[in-house]
Amino acid sequence: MHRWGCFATLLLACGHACFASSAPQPPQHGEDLLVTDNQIGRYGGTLVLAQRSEPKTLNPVTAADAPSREVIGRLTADLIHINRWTQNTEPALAKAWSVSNDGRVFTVKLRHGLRFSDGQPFDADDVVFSFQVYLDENVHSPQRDLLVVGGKPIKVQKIDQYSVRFTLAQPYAAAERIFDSLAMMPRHLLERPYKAGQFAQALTLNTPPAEIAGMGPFRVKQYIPGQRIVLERNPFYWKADRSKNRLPYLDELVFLFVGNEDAQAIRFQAGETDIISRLSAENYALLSKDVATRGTDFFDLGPSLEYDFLVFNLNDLRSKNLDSIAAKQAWFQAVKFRQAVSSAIDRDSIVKLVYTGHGAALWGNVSPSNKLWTDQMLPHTPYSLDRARELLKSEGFSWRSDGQLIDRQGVAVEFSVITSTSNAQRMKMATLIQDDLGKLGMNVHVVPLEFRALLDRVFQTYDYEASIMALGGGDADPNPEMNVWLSNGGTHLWRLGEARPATDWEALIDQLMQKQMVQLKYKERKHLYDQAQEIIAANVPFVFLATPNILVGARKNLGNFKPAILDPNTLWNVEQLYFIPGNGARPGEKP
Amino acid sequence: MTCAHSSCASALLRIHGLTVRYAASQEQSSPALVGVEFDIRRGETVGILGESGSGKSTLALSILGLLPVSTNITGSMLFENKDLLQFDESAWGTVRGTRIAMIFQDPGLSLSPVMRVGDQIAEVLRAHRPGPRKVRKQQVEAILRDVGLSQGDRIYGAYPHQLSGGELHRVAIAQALSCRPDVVIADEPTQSLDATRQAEILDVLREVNRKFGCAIIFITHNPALLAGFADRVIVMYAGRIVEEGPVPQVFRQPLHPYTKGLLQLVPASLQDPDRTRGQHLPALPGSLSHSDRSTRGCIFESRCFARTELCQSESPREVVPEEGRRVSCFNYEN
Amino acid sequence: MRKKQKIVAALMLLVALHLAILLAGFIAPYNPATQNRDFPFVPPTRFHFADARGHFHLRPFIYQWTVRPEGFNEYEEARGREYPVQFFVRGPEYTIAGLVRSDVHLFGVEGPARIFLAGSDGFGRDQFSRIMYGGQISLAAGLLATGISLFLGLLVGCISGFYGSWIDESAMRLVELFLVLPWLYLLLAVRSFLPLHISPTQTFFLLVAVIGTIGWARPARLVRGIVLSAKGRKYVTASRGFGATDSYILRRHVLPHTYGVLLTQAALLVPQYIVAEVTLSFLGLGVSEPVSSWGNLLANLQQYNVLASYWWMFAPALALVIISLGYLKVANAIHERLQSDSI
Amino acid sequence: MKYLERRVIHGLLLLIGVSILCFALSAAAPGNFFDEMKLNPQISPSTVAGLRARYGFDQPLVWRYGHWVESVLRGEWGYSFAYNCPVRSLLLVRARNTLILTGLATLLAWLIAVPLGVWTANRRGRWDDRLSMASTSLLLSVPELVIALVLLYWAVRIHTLPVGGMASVDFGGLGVQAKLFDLALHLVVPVTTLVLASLPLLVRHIRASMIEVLQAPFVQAARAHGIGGARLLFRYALPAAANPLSSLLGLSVGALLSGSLLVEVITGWPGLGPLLLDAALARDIYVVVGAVMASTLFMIFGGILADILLVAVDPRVRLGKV
Amino acid sequence: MRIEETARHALKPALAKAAGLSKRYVQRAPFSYKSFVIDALVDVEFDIAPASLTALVGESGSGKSTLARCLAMLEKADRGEIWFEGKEVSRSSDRELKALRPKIQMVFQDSAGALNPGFTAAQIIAEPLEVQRRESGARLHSRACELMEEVGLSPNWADRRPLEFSGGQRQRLAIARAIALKPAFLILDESVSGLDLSTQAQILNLLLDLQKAHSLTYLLISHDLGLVGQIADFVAVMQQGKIVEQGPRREVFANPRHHHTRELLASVRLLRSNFRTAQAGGR
Repeated sequence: MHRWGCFATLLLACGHACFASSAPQPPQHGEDLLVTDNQIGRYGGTLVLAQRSEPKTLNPVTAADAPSREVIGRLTADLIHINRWTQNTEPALAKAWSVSNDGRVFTVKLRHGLRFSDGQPFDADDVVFSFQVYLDENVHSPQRDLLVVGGKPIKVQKIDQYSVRFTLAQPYAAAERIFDSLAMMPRHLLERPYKAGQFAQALTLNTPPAEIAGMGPFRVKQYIPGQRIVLERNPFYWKADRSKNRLPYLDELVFLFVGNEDAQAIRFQAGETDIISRLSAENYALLSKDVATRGTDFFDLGPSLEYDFLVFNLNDLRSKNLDSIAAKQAWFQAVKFRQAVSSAIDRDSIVKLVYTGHGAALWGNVSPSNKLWTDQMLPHTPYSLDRARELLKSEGFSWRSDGQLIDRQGVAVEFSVITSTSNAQRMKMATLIQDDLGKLGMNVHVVPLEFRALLDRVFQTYDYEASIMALGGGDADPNPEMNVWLSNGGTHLWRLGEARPATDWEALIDQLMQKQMVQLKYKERKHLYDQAQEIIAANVPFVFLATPNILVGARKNLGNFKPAILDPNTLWNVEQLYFIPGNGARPGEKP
Repeated sequence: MTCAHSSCASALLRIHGLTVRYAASQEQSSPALVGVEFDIRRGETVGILGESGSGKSTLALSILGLLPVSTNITGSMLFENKDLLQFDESAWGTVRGTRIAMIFQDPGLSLSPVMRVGDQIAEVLRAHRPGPRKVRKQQVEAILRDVGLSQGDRIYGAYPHQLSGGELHRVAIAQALSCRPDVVIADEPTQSLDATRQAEILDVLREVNRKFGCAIIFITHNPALLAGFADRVIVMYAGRIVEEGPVPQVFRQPLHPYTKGLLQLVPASLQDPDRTRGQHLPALPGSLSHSDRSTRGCIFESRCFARTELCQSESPREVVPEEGRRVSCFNYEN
Repeated sequence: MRKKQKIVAALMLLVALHLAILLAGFIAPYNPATQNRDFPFVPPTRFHFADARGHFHLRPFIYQWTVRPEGFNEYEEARGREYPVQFFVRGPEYTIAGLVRSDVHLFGVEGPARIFLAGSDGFGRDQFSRIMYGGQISLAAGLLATGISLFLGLLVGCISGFYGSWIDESAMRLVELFLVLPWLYLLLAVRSFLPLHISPTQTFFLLVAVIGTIGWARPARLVRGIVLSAKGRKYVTASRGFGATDSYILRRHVLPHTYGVLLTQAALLVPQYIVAEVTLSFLGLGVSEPVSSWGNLLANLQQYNVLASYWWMFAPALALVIISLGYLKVANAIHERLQSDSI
Repeated sequence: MKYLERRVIHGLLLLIGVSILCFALSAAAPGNFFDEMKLNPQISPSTVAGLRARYGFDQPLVWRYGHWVESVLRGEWGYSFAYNCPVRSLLLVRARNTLILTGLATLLAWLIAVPLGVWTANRRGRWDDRLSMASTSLLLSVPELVIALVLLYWAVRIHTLPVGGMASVDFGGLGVQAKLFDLALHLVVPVTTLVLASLPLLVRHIRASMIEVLQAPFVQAARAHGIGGARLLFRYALPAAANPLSSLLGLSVGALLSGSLLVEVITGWPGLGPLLLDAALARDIYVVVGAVMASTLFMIFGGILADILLVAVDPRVRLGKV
Repeated sequence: MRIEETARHALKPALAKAAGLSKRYVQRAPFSYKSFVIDALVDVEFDIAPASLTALVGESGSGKSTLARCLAMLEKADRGEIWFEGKEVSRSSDRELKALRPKIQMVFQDSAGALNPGFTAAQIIAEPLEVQRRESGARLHSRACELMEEVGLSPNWADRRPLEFSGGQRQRLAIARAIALKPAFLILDESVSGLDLSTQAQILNLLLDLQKAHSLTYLLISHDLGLVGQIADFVAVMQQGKIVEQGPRREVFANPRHHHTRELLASVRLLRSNFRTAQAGGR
């Protein structure tokens, strides 16, 4: 057994010896370090946290899953970064940028003298190379679509060693936000595989650490399949604190792979991990019971940006041979029907029973914690069965003597709601909604489906009547949401891929969203987006339900710990995190 | 009850009033053995004669303490003046196989099919005579030679199914004799063999008895086997001893009607010129299972050719018609 | 004698349990789907005989639970008013076996108090009622699916063991195939071909069919072994000597040997199949809300917070253990009897 | 070796059958690996379609199967979409971890079950036998899942056991002994679960076989020769019960790779379980097919092992006299 | 091998006959190429006269049982012919076999194993009748009771199961079952060897009675020459798959040709003479 262990360690750590030491390098002359204004910490320590699954790849261009992106985010850096705390953009590898008056040309000045984690210098060539890869159609990067503005890819030009020009085909509001999380990659390591057409296979988990380099605060030290990935300090990281201490403070960052949320909670409770992100409400309640004894802190950061909603299938079913569903679409298409459903859903119960109070009811797509874009004027339809009945009555619905709701033709209103079995919260919502709508005389069936089977129905076969899903949670800006609201968008869930807007209000939303996208002034843009939100809320294509609060836990002795609403909630400032010395140190800590 | 032998004080094994009742038996009232009593002296050969169901095997198992724990046993079994019935499992370990050993009916079944026969003999030695392996192997080979198996090596390494019937019997004898027991109980050891092999096995047993001086209790249903082999014969019927005496006397002049019946079963000769085709063989009427075990009278009454009124109502007492003999039959009372 | 008593005792227990579950409507005080949203995860109601003033009551009474002001899902008894436990009370309407319609329940209390014999779940639904009703589906499905599995297993096992040679070889390969196939995918595929909404009855038969057909491989293997040894018996040869056909020999001489194993298998499979519903629900093939089944009740235990905080959520597991112990006992007893009969 | 040749050919046929069915099933299951991207508003449908085409999803099933066979012949066992690497390298490490867990659990289960089964068979009907039968009945009726969760909860409460995973974070820096100790601590919960789950059936089978053997005449004979106690039970009776037990052991071995999925997922053991579950749900089909093939191999191997064992223990089989 | 004196019987055609019968068992151990070859029958020539009692003697493993099973059509020989009632039957079709079966019946050695322990006595006896559809329903049961009576068993025991009977009674059950179909030819494979002397005599007497009543032909297989020698008309001796001696009993006993027969006879005689001597009072 021992031999086996040695073998694996040997295999994965073989590159380690030829690496430069990971002790922080002293600042060098001409190095344009970014100075942070956090509390000055202390070097040392290993931060351990758990992830739902292991990263599948270390390749920032092809990675599509959250666990991979979480790890890659610590290994890489972007030009312009969204500060998770302020939700605003700030310079990162770019020292500064300027925008032309028409908003189409971005000129980015890079920091001088920065180096990748393997000690090689970083300059405009790396930036141009990185964008070349992202934009290459053959690489199939999920991020590519982000970089296609107005149907044309962004043009990238090197001006000199430390400046790059980006040209957009049309004005694009908050274009600088696109740069967030676009990792800058080392040309010296990746150009060869890229030219050989092997880019997708480069930077896998089996790649020796010596062949991986990034601009992030950490670099790969060791990967043990199925168990954990260990990152160590990037000695060349480009941030320093006020005392000119090069960040990060932590020696190592360890991601454990722990299959489910419950197991993660158990690990955290047992003290095996230092931070737990996105704790479920139930476990938050359970774990925060014994805060006092365990040296841990729990934070309720308030509502997330995600929105849970009920969506009715309004897709064009003519070619699909789904007559029974098509027959029901007459109800779903009636705005008053949807409004009645919305009124009859007891959102407070959802918040209370599903999120144990750690969530917020929603009436629109923008969460109350979205500092820039929440529409304060959005009406909150109160929970009212009477209003729901009124609405139904005015739409021609009536009730049989046994309380069953029937439509004009006397057909009993009965439909099913699909929901993913892997999401306990949404399953619960479905059960509550079923009960709520039952009071209206609607016969609702809950149909739990495995996640991909559900996606197949929603995106492919359209064989469903209503579905409970969730979207959002990425950026606070409206632009990434465009494809949800544009009638021809790929995520326009209630009616996918419309050639023309099917209704007037959808046409109106299209206009508003298109306008806000090119509007560079925040105030104007906010106004447009508010209007869109109001139209959405009034026509209820999605019956918005609730949003969970972001709940996290961490050791008490973690310095500079500042969890945020935006993803990654806890590690966004990982380079600033440090262990406050004292009696709260991790048990079994190496000196 | 009386002791048939004058020299009973010197008995090696002395069984007294042994009554055995199986707990799970269907007929709860009828014991498998009733008041059995006899002695075995050092070095003698005793035949126990009876049909199947007469209690012979129960007797053998009880002497070795192998009856199920739930069995109800009364009486006493004195072996060297120690009562075997009081023994616990560990005390039995010092007797079974080493002082009293048994040769089973069918060696094909009584030898483990998955062990080499040599090892099986060695196991018996190991259990009673601890010593180095090598020595044990030599001992086993010596014992095998004693029972007439000269190819010690081949036999030692063979599995039971690789040996012939005769060889298996010899192995079984060797196994029983490996610790030079004082008493060997042989339970119908020749039944499945043809006449030639039967004779050989009897020779071996006779030889063993002569050489090692161990007493042999030979259980059989065939009186012919006892002739010229056993010193004494005990005839059993339905769990009771009905007659006992030296083989020559009993065979010459059987007393109990049952003994008479058994003796006449042995065919006169191979070519009986008088016997016509299809003529019946001499046979005992009825069968043991017909006997009413709960009767107050003689247990053999229903099959007896000499029964009287008395036989139905009273059970006969044991009488000693002459020195060294006893019989339970009204014909000989008074 | 003793053996017979054992069987009778175990059988009586099983019959009583099944009867109770059949009469779920009458025994359960509430409708299993009724939510009490103010009372999620209420612990089992406590019965009292002595009230706050120290008076002794002959009729047990309960107190209403109220939410403790601080703390999440924590309750205390409202000592203000006693609610005596009543028998044969009127409550929600129910039907038994689709025949008898009634609204009389074995026991209950006056509203607004609620009697939660086994606590309540996350929606404030009475868990005891859910267990009783859930048992109807789970036990019936478990038994029926076991029947199918054993029937198929018996069929394949008999044919394979009896005819031997290539039939046996290919049947055993088929068994192995069934043991390793990624059923998940097949079930997902099955689900996608089914209509969107499947009624509880359809779901029930689906469960039965799916579990039953997947599970035949193991019993088939066991049956084959027994058939192999049974067909080598002398009396089978004797029977051939009379000119007995294969089917006669199978029917009269071979099959009876398999009964013991089949029974034991049945006792093992029923609880396994009840638990299997948890997996199937995950694939969208289980009974869905608000209908309860032991499978989806047990699934609650998969959540750590439920496991760690609400001990009464183990009640369905207990019910399953009791039932399957009953089955095992019966199987053991019958098996023993069969053994003592034959040898 | 005639026998082995036949077994190997049968095994190969089985493997081919399994692989074909796996492919057919995976094609029939709704959805595919790239579907999840559709939920991301920032990824366009055409990108998803491009990715699908890249991995041959626009090709007929037969073509994909052919490609897969080719990659099996190259020793890659297919390609994981999620990990962007050959399946074999993914499976090997995790299969090793699974084997550490299940090997130990199976070993322990047998080490406990054999003496217990033998002992209770010998003590049939007495109090200790009844106790053992009652507790195995109880264990049989408790679902594995519940056992695992309760043990895990217990581990959290007592604070001395790790509550998941295979090694502590500082594992790499430990000495050999400390490493083994660390591993042992992590093994406690999953191994106990597996042992408790598999023990009752084993004990019952062993007990039943032993009861049969203990009634055999040669056991009685051995007793008559003064051989008793453990020697009688283990030297005489147990080998004679080898026939049913060796096939039971074959089944145990056959289930080494596939028998611990649930427990691994719950206790976070880095074996095939979590990988397979993830892959199955994400429709990373080649990983699933690979894992299924691996467990088929084990089953075939288990069957052969059972026969070898039987031959080793039972000379009648060895010499062709059954 | 044929003996002149059988001319008398040769006039009547043999009821059953084996010609050049050979059977070889090849067993292969799982992990080796080596195979074990057992020649159970080697060119066996064998005649059975109608209404006679032929004793087949030989030690265990000599091939007696194989010969019996081949004659009973329970096993197929590799080579050679079997004639029954003047017809070659060894290559009969299934249907022909079914018609033939009732005429040839077999009684096995191990009566406990050859009777299904789960059946009652009546069911056991009725089985052949049921299989051949000779009787059904209540007639089946009453016929079984008649047969029980015929073999000396009380019909009161019809509902008992085999294990409640003694060895001799079980053998009677087996015989009753075998004669249920009124066969012409009865093969008794070591049918009396497990029994004690008194029971053996009773069973043999029963067989003699049945022979008289139904004009049966017997093939009585035994390892005990002394026993079967008492009643047999013909004796055949087998050794290692070959018939080394066959002929009328008197002929064989008086003038054994093969040394194996001679040895066997000598041992039987020795045992007998010992006994006679003892009875006569000598030692």
